[in-house]
Amino acid sequence: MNAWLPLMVLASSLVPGMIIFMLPEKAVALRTTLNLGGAVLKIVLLVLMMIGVFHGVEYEFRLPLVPGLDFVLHADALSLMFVNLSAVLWLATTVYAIGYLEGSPHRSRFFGYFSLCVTATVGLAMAGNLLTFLVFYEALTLTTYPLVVHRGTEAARKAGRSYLAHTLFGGVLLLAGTVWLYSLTGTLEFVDRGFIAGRGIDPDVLRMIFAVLILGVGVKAAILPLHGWLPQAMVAPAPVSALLHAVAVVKAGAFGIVRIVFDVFGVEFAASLGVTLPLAILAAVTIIYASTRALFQDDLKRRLAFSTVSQVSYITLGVAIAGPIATIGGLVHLVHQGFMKITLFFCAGNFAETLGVHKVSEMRGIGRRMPWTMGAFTLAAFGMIGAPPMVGFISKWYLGLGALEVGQDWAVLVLAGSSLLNAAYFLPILRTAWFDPPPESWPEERSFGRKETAWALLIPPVMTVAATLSWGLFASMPGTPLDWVQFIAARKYAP
Amino acid sequence: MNGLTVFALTGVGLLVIGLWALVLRAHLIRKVLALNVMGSGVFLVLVGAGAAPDPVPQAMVITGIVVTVSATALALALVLRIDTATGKPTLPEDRERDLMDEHWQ
Amino acid sequence: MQTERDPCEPGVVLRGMLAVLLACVACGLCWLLWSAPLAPGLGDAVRAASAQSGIANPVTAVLLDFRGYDTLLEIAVMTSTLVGVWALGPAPKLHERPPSPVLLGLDSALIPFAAVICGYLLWVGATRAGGAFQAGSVLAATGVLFILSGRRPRLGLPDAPMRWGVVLGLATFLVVALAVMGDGRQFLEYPPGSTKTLILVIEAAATVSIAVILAGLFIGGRPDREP
Amino acid sequence: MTDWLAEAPWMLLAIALPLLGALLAFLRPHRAAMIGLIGAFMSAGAALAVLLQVVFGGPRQYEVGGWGAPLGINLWADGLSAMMLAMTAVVGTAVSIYARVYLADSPNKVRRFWPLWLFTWAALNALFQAADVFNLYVTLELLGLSAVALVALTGTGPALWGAMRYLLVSLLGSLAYLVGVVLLYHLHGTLDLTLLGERADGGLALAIPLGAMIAGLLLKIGLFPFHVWLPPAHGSARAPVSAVLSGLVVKGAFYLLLRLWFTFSPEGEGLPILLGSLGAFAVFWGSIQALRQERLKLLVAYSTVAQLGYLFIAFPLAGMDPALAWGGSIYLAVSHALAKGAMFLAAGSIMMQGGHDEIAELDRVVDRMPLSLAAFALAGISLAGLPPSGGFVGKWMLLQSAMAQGLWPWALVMIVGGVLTASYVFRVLGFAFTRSPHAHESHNVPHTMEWTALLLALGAVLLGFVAPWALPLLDGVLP
Repeated sequence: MNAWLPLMVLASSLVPGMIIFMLPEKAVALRTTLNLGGAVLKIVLLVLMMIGVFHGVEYEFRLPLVPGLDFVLHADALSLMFVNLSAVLWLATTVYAIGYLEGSPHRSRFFGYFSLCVTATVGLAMAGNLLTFLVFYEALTLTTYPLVVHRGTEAARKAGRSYLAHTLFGGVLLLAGTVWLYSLTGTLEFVDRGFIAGRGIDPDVLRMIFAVLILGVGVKAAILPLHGWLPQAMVAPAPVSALLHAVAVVKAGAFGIVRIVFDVFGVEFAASLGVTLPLAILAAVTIIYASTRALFQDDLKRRLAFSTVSQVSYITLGVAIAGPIATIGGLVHLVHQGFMKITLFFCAGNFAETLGVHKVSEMRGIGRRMPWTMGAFTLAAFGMIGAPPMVGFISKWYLGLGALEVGQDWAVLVLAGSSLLNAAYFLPILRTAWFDPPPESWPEERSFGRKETAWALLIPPVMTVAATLSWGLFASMPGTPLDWVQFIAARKYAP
Repeated sequence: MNGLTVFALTGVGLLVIGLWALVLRAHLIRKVLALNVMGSGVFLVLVGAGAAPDPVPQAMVITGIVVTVSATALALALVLRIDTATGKPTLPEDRERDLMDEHWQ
Repeated sequence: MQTERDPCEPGVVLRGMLAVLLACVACGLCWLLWSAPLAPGLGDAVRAASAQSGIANPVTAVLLDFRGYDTLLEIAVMTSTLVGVWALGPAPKLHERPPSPVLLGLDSALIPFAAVICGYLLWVGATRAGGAFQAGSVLAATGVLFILSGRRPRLGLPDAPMRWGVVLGLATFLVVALAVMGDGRQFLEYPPGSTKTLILVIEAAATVSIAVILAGLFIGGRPDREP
Repeated sequence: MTDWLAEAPWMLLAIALPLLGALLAFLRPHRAAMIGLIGAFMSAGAALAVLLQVVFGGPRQYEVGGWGAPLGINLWADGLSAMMLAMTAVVGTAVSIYARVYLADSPNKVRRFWPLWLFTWAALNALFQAADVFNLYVTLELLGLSAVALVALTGTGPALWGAMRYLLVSLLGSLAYLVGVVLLYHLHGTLDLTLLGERADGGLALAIPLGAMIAGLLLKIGLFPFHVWLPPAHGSARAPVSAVLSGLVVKGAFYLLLRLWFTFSPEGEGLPILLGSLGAFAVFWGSIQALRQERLKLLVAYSTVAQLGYLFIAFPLAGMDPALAWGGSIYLAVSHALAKGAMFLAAGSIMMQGGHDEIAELDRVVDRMPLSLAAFALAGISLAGLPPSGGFVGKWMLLQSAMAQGLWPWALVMIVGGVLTASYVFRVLGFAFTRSPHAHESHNVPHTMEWTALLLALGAVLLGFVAPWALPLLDGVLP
């Protein structure tokens, strides 16, 4: 059972995905049942697993893969955090996608790949060594590609090409770094505080390996200058954008950075190699640059995409500052940013789907037409800016405190600057949406009777934003992401 | 024992001549002939290099000849088809082939 | 066949390189044959073993007994080549020209004679130079003469016999080789005492097949009424 | 009963059964497809039985005619042979099932295809078990001539040229190999591979014959720069034939090369580096050509040129941990057979559906034939060495070997090659999602064809999970 539970967590999305591929387009009820059933089952399994981990049970599945190396699925506190994030947001996105794609073609294909994509993310979260991580990292690339090109237009094909060019490049770097590391250490198992220190390997070689590995995962985390695929991938349908940006792809990259810094190198050893500071600077540059770019995007999804590039680097920054408190800030932002950004994308999808609004300049008075959606959007945007009591504030608070703790005062300036920029690109949207008069007609309006939009489109953003709101208000309660992250961070630093 | 008998020397000579023609001649029948000449050269080295008569190489040569005859027949049949299809008993250059490819599409 | 050089033939540089390469090949081979000590070969072992089995001609013994497996595969090569040639399409038409009277005369003299030669070569193979290939080739040559003499339309045998002729050699070889297994004997391990008979059976069948196949290859395609 | 099954001469039956099948299919042309399919299943069964025998009983020897080497001919099946036989059985079965449906509408081709294909299969099985250098020559010729005839089966201009070029190269390669055989016999008085390995002792007396044999085999494998014949031949043949040629036939020559290398273990640094460099050039050249192709089948054919190059990178890497480098190369060869077979079969289905194979004109193939496209994609994943797949395991082992020795150039070749492979695979996949600018008539493709390709591709992916059980087969075979 202890070996099978991680495997069943994988299977709860893999098997429905496989079945969905075979379903005819018309089997809507069965497909929906499979989708939701899988998503709920996954959460149930995860709850079981969390209870187990809480009682000190080890969940591990092992299978020899190549000579000397195993395929390992392992549930520890860090992986559970990411798995839970993926599972919950998968459920939300599935509900949303069912509403969003109603009546559009190729839904079996869409949901099939969607499930595979989540499987890859979950596997990546539970990977117990770098090889398994690599396997799922590549699998994630391959399963998201069909979602990016889903619409089958020329623009989609080009975006898919750009996406692949970036991510495959990253995958290759990750592969090279992994093999290189393995040829030096003979092991790739993730261990708290890393497995490299004390092996007497040339520090210069280690620095190079670090750079190669971080660049490899940095592509998905959209670190400058490897972020180019993300704004382009916006041609995909809204649920895909939400999934790509909030959960699967960018978070996989950020999670990879966390794993490499903490469980491969060990954060203190990495700091002693002097590789964390350059990483922190790179993250800071990305934060400022992408926020600035976001200012000038009129397309709402593109603006959100640049915002993502910026926000994901908070996680990297928190990790690279290399102090316990900053680590808490970075890791908790992994969860917080996921919920906030997925809300924003859901809302953007609602505007496009209900009113045909794609651009910021078209959003005049939209708050009166769709108050619930715009309300969720507003709360999430305030979270992104970092206004208390939203969760974004908690992330930034810990990041700032952590930076001061280890004497990296400059990072506080970066945080402040980026908050200003965030405000500069979100507040005008809010102002125009709430206070400008609505136009006489919307670009492509669909009527949903007395509701502002379909239930399936409205409930997910409201739920996700409610979650962030509650975590912000009750930050110090047990069971919040912050609580869990503090538990993780304590294990990553030598006592 | 010295293996370089007059037979073996002739065999080596034939091999070289055949290879020369195989590479340089474009006409397919010449190429097929060249391969046959090369084959004869190899067989001569096979039976002619040893001093004492040895039945094993002789049997090998018989087998080899049969195989060569079969291959030659297949090659000639192919040459005939190519000649009928294109009017030229040669292999096309690359550029020419591309054009032809379109034609055959 | 034109004698002038084709314009697309390679230039001087390539010729030079090829010449150097070929010189190296020739020198290497000659040097090796000249300098290296040659091993005695398997002649004595063959003669010793073939004396027991009753096949006086050592070449035949090697071909059909010691290395019979090679020969089996080699007949498979011939058969597959014929199938391959048939796959190319129907046989091309020969130029319709009346055969010369000399050829016709030669034919009528040679064809019966060839049959006798063929039988002789087959029989003598056990003791002296000769055997299935020689016999088959003679028979095939007769067939070729027959075709050239313009009597080809009448060669259009019905489907099945032609196919059986092609297959007979390899099939007999395979069946005999498989049939002798048992009593712990291996594939192609003739039971003691019956070596000569079995080899003769195989050779006779192979002769027919070789003749049919070679003649078929000469036609260069599948005969008229073949599906 | 079970004892009898376990001890039956499966090695020999794996050769005799396809031969008998070929004869019967030729004799009864109207039932060729049925006879051929039964023959194919029996051949596959016999080959898998050999695999089981080797797995449970270790390497086996069979003395044909009961004479034994040096007078007679031996068959020899060890882990490497068994692996190759199994590979042939799997790809062969898939190709047979596919071909039965694919060729159904051209009865003329059905009749020719089956005997030739079974002859090819028999030749492969014979080649993988032969332990006698001259016998190997005969099997090489049987293989080469049947394969050429299979190419010519298409019957149009490009296929005829492809077949002709292939035939010339194949014959030249066989002759070069034969020169080596002749010299080895004169020098050592035997043709048995094991005895030759014991008697040969290096120096020029080994280098010249071995050089001739290797040169001949390189021609047959189509290693850069001897690859010129390969794309036209593999690209112009019918889909099942292409799958056999790219997946299996070139592997026959590669297997023989490895066998010779392991037997004689030539000394010196120069040759391995030369072979590795040619392999590296093949990787680059083949991949770049594949990227430039406008036709799907030629793309797949050039991909073969590139992928064959990978196999040779093991030669310069085998110095430190031979088992790792050779194991990787062999595993890559097996994975390539399955993946490339699946890719050609999928390409055949796609071609049948649209009536053309212009890459830019692929018209929403993803909707029309999702199974075939999935097969193509899965096969591409294995070719590109993306995990989890057999190709990944092979490339991982080679990469590990290169990096452990600090041989960076080879590692770089493999990494860049992987990116190039992914590029050309996804170029096709990208166009499969879009509409084509021109309308094409759409034809129905039987499900059997699509499923066969998909299952074969899944096999290539599945190989990524069985390496720890498959690789121990090679213990004792590798130097």
